[in-house]
Amino acid sequence: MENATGLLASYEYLDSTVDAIKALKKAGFETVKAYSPYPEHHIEDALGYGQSPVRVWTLVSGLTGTATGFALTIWTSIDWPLVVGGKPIVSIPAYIIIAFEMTILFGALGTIIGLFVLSRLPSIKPTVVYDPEFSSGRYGVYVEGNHQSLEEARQIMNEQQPIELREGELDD
Amino acid sequence: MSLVPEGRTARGAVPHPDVHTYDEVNRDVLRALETPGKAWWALLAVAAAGVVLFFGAWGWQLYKGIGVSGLNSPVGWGVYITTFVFWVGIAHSGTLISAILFLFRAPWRQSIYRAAEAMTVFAVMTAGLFPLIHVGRLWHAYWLIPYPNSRFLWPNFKSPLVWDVFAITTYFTVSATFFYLGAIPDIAAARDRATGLRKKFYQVISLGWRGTDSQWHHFGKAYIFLAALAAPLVLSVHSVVSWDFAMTIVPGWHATIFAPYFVAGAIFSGVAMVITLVVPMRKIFGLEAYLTTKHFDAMAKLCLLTSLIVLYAYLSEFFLAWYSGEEIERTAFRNRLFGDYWWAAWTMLTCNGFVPIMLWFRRIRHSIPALFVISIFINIGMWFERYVIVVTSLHHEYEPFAWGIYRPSLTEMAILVGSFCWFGFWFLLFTRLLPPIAIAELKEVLPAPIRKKTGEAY
Amino acid sequence: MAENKSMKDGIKRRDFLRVLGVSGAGATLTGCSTEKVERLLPYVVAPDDITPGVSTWYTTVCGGCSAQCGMWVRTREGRAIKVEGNPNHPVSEGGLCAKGHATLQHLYHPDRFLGPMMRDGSEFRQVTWEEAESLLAARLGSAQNPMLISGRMGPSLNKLVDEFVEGIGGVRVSYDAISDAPLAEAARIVYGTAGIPQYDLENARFLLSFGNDFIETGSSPVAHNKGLARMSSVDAAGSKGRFVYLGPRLSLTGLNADKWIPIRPGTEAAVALAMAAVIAGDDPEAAGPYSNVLQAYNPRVAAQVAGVTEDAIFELAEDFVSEAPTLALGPGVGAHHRGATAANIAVMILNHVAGNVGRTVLYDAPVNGAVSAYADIEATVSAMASGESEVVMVHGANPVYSIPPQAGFAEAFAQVPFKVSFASALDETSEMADLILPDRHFLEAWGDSSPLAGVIAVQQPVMQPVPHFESKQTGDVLLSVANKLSGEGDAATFYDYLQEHHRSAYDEADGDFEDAWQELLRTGMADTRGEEARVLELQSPEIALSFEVPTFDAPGDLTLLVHPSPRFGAGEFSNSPWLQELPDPVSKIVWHSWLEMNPHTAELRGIRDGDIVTVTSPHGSLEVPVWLYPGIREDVVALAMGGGHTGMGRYADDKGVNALGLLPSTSEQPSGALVTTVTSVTVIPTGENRRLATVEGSSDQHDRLIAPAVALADLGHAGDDEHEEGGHEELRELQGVGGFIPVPADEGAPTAFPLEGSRHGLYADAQEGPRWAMAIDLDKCTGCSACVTACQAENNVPWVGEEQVLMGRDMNWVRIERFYEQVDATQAGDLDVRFLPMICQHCGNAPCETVCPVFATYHTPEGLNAQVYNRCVGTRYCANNCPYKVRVFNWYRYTDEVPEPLNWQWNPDVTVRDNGVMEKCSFCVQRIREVQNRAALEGGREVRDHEVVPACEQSCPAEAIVFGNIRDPNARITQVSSSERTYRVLEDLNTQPAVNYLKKVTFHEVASVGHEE
Amino acid sequence: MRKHWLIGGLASLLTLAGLAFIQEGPQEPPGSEDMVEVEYPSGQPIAFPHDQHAGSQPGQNNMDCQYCHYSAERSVDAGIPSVSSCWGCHQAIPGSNNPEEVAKIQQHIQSGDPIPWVRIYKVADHVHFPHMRHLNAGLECQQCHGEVQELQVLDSRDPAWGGDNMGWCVECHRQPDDTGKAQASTDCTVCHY
Repeated sequence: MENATGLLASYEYLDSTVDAIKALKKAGFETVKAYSPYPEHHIEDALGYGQSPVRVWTLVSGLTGTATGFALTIWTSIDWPLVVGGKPIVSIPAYIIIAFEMTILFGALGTIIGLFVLSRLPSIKPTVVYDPEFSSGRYGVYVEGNHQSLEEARQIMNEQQPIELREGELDD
Repeated sequence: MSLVPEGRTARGAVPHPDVHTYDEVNRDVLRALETPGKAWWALLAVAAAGVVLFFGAWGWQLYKGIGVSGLNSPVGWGVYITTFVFWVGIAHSGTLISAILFLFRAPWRQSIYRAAEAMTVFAVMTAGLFPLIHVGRLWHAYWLIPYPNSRFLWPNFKSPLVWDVFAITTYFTVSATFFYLGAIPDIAAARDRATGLRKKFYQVISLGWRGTDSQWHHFGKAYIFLAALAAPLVLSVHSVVSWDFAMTIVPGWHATIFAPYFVAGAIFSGVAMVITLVVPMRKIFGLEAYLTTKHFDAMAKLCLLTSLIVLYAYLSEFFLAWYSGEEIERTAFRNRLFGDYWWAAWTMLTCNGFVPIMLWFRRIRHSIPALFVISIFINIGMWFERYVIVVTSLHHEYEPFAWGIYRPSLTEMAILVGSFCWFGFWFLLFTRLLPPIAIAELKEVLPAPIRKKTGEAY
Repeated sequence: MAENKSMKDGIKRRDFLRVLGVSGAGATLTGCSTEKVERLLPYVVAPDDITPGVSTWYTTVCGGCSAQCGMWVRTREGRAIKVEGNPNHPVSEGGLCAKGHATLQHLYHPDRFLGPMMRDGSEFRQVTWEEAESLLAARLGSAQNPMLISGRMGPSLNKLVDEFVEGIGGVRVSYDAISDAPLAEAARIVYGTAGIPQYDLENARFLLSFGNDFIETGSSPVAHNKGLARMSSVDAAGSKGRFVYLGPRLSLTGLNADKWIPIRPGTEAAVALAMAAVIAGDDPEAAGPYSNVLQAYNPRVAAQVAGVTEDAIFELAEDFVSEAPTLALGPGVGAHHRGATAANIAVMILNHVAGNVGRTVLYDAPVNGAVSAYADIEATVSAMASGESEVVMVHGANPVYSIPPQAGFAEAFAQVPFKVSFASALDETSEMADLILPDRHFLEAWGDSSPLAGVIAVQQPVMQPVPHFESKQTGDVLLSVANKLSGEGDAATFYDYLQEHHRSAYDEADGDFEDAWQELLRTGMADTRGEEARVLELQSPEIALSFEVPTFDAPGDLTLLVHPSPRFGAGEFSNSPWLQELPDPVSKIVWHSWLEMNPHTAELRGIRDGDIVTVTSPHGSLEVPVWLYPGIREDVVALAMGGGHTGMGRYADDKGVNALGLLPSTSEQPSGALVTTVTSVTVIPTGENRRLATVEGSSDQHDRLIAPAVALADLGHAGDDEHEEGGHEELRELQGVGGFIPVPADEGAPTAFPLEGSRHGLYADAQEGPRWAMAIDLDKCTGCSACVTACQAENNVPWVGEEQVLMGRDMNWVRIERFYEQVDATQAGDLDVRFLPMICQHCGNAPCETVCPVFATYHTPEGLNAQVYNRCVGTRYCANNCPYKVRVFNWYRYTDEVPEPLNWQWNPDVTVRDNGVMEKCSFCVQRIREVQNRAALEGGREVRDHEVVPACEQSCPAEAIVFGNIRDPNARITQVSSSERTYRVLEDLNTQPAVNYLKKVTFHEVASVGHEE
Repeated sequence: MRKHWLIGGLASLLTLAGLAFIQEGPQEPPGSEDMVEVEYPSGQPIAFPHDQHAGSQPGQNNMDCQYCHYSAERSVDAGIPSVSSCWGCHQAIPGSNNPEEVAKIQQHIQSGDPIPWVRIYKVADHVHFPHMRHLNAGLECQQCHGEVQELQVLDSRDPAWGGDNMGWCVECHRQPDDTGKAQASTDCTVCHY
């Protein structure tokens, strides 16, 4: 346990968790990680998150879809022009529907890809710095630092009376 | 700064007052995934048998030819297309509840939407089979998909059927993704409780979700964007399906009202189907605390609203047929009410227009057995609505000398029944493998555990 | 058309391709051949008049019925695949009826005998021709008074048979199931001439039919159909011949009348004589020796007898003089009652006093129709029963089926020790035979015909005998048997005999016989009729005549009409699936029999459509479903012949009932014809009901612009539409797309919306190409349905059977719609029934095209609405969106049901459709391509007008259909389409069809189609 | 850091879009079941050397294709020579290389049975291919059938032959003529009816 670089505390209460995070941040800890059973924006605030870049993915892929939709319909119509029902070879109104569906499809897939890329999913391999209770009722706070700074962190965390406090190392 | 987050409702408004702590949510919901009861196995057996019947009948049709159906000229579309539209309709409420209600922050959504989304996905899986079942040459059906080929041939993007292909595939992809994404944190929860093989399984499909701040952060955003994409998609898909009819010149099909009319009908039937499914689920897995009369009341109101819209659509169709003065149109709608298929039309009107009127009464909205029965009526009514639209419009068209009669064959009936089993089969598997209620989202609306009794109020 | 081949000793040179790999004949959509390797079998010795893949045409004579129309036969690689009317033939002038087309199926019929058969106990054993002939010779050598019962045959064979029968010292009985004997007898009595008079319908302005169904049965249906159409269509001067039908039931012929006088059965004589009396007035000599007869008749009496008003008869009589030239036809084969001859005489007197003889009734070239007397058969029955005739040979007749069972023919025939049949296919008579010597089908055999005195046509084999069947031409059989009997050397072939027969009749002064013979074979006929029209004198009858209303066998409150079927004749055509599935022109029912009953009568008895009733006459009883028909008197019911076969083959047996079972075996006096309108019946519901296998949805137009009409009085008053249905603006081609739109009468007309499509894609290149279009004149169309079968033969359209039709899955590309506008069986009055041949309209704005997801149907630059079978996925969306409902779907792989060798008839130029694809009228695109290919080879010349002729137009006896390139201002189609009567079905839908219909013209005012109330 | 992910993601999206345009290989037409699948030359009843007859090498006879395939110029079918036309020459010519094969012709002439040649070139049954139009347009037989005159044994797998692939026909029909329009119609009903 000499060269441990991480501390993981699990709390029962939301406010304890939030306070612990704030304190750690104030103490100047760079990498503070929080676990929660549901999206808790107090914690996000405490960690100071900005806008998520997922939105860019959605936008760009959506527009790609629109373009693809129109390109596909218009080009194929011209490639072998056949007249049906006396309608124009290129009937934009009909093609709008295709373009719309393509927009949604590409947009959705882009968003998912974006999400996976950004939040490092999937990462199946298990890690010690996790507590099954996090998915049930408890909150977790993980902090990294060198030997003596961790002592400081240990104090700060203990102030909020964690249910459990253990050392560990995040593998990624 | 105020620490009372938006989206966090005051205790009173929470639709499930008897649920208190996060742990009990996990306990209660995940209990459903443990050893199944006899009821579940019995249902699964029935469903499995039905699936066999389904593919048996389809195989028979492939072997003999589409002629084993009762279809003919002039009625080229019958039970198959009717059932297709029916299932597409069912598919709608799921994404509606999860996406649109999510965007509107409806409080009663959390406990239902997982089941509703599952229903959506499986309903689309069912619906998607019917266009394949009804084509004359299944082995060439892939020609509807645009792919570069040695013949230099492409599909006709002016044909509503091709729009359908795009709409349905998009809808399936998006709603399936949406469904799975929302389930990931809960799968993780299941993983953390499960043991042995099940643990392995959940480990894989939870993609190693840990509920870290960054994961929740991106997850939240992605979820909102997906919802924002899914919402218009829901509305578009059934509009496209309705255009299969509205874009033709068939009297009784060619109507501008069709898109909104179909969408409303879809939500109507979808919500009814949710009720039909959730009532027994609630019983079997003892989720009474999570699915309370408040939820059913809300769904009942949604039914009532949509039923009124649908009824309005019916009436305006008849009115416009009369008001247009177009004799052919009039004949078509007169024939609808009093022609050979009068019984179908009146079943439709009774089940979709008149029965739901009972939902005006709070007592009925709060009686779960009553709702269950009504929801079944609505399902029947909505199937007949599509039957009326498809068959009655076709059998008396422009050319009187070519008028004809259509009688569904046994094969068609087998496939219709089988489709319900096919759907049920998947739904039953779902209730056993995935948390049937959204654990994480439920926790969002529960009060967070607070230590300090003084200081800032949470 | 490809060149007409002629041949000397044709048979050797008509070798054919054993296997059709080369032409890919019977090509199937997804060539599902079981063998891995496909073989190509070339000729051993190539015939120099056959090019693989190129049609060869031969002239011959239709052996279908006594009309003996001229035929052109199209052969490919030595197989006959299509028969068409010979335009040069004086009888048919290019037309052909549905029965004529169906003769092809008898050629390839799987129920033909595989070879000579000998009875072996209850079974038949196939023997060699040598054995069979020796056996026959042996039996004839020893037999006491042998007998030969024969149907109609050509002059040469007729002569040979006479010589043969004489040679063996036997008797010959000729028998026609349907015979014009009363007419012939009447002609003999009144004018002393032999044969049936020729009618010039075309030039009559007022036509009267006393229950004569001349366009469906009788001496020459095709010719009469053509005559009627020409007579009743509006001419340049805007006048139109009028047609009044007197009879208890509206046959197909009746449905084409302008007025119906529903007289009681058997009262034709009274009415005709009363009219004659009115016309003759007080001129005592007007009716010569028959004047005294006229004294006894006046409209009042006649009106009472016939059950019509006196005025109706007066009016008729006056019109019959004022609207000269006129023509009246006596009761035909469908209305033979006990006074048939007298009735025909009465009508002849009527024609005579009206001065029609020599104008519209011609005796110069009498028709050699079927005139045998049923009485003769009655005699033979006793002869056979008594066992005095030891050998009976039957040729070209099926008496066991087509004689009322009452006659006991079958029983008597069974008594005969040795029964010989020359039938080429199984039937009820050959079933009983001891020896079967299968004759050839007329398309495989030599023969000749003389439809009219002075007209000779040669029937030449158009192909080698179908190899499945070891058939031998009866002429050759008789010659070689005769030879065996006389023990002389080799027998001559019948071909030599035939040629000799004509050589002897030929006058060498007209040039070399060989050349004449070649010419005869090439053109198909030689016409040596004189020009002068003789006016004959009435002769006083040598026998006492009674013009009283004939008696009907009682009891029974409904008179039964048994009439030949327009599809099956007397049943000789029943084994053809084409005809079985051809909707009856009147009832639109297929495959089974029905009893026609007036709706009022039915209502009184609580009978509904499809109720199965027991029909009982004093002579028999049978069960049959009822079809309610407003076109029949309330005191009459009708049954068609041709149903209820028991031994004719797979497509005929157990289909419907044999109406003859209700008839007595009675012959009319003095002609000796079989009487068919002779008994009353009781009709009792069995309580059961069945769905009728009909293709009719509704016979009411529901005020839609489908088959409108215009009153003659309103013609030429373009502009004022008050008495007229729909508008009739001048036609203008819809730019580019092949549709046709009226020049706008007001704003918002289709021209206000030019089609985008016309400026795009292939159209851009094809603006100068042809635009195929069709015009159908509903004023000419008689609903005879010949086009339906012609189309089926040309386009490999399968038949589906009764079960499928009941499910609404009939496949015919042409649907002859029949709408009742005005049909009143209770009193004389205007009759208005509309026939409309509905085919793919090849719309410029085709609703079907847009919805097809894979471009399987689209619009070609030539204006066709194409259906690409191999691209079709089978969503049936197009059919749903077709307002004309002309698209039919292959619900099963129907063509798998077609047995060998019936599939030899398949047209190699048309793809055979697979299970699960849509199909429809293609405007015979294969014929368009054939002509275009030929034009390209001939130096890339233009395709000429009338060079492309679709099967329906070619076949139409009424000349109602015109096809061509509407781009060509001089084309017939352009001329016809510019008529003021032109309209497009349901044109309000702006589908802009390429098929233009010309409104029917009526004499009475017609209500206009109300689209708004 | 994030940018890097972003770029990666976009790349993957584009590949997704690109996927739709991967060329699909020529695929079997309907009816290809009855394409010949026999090893050569034993597949043919008579080992007929096309090169010997039509080849222009010394010792070969340089015959015109249409001497035997006689109807190609006036019919949709090219025509298969009748046994008698083979015999016409081979009565006199015993065949230097393998007379036993030539002798078979005589047997067929005597027995009167046609020679059951194995079909090599076949278009699907729902395609109407008029030989005369193509010859008339100045095409050489070789353009579709390959250098038959150089082959002893014909094989439908010959690279020149693509009759089982609609694209092969269309490619040629689509070629612009001197006016810039397609040199032959690409209207479906030109071949399919």
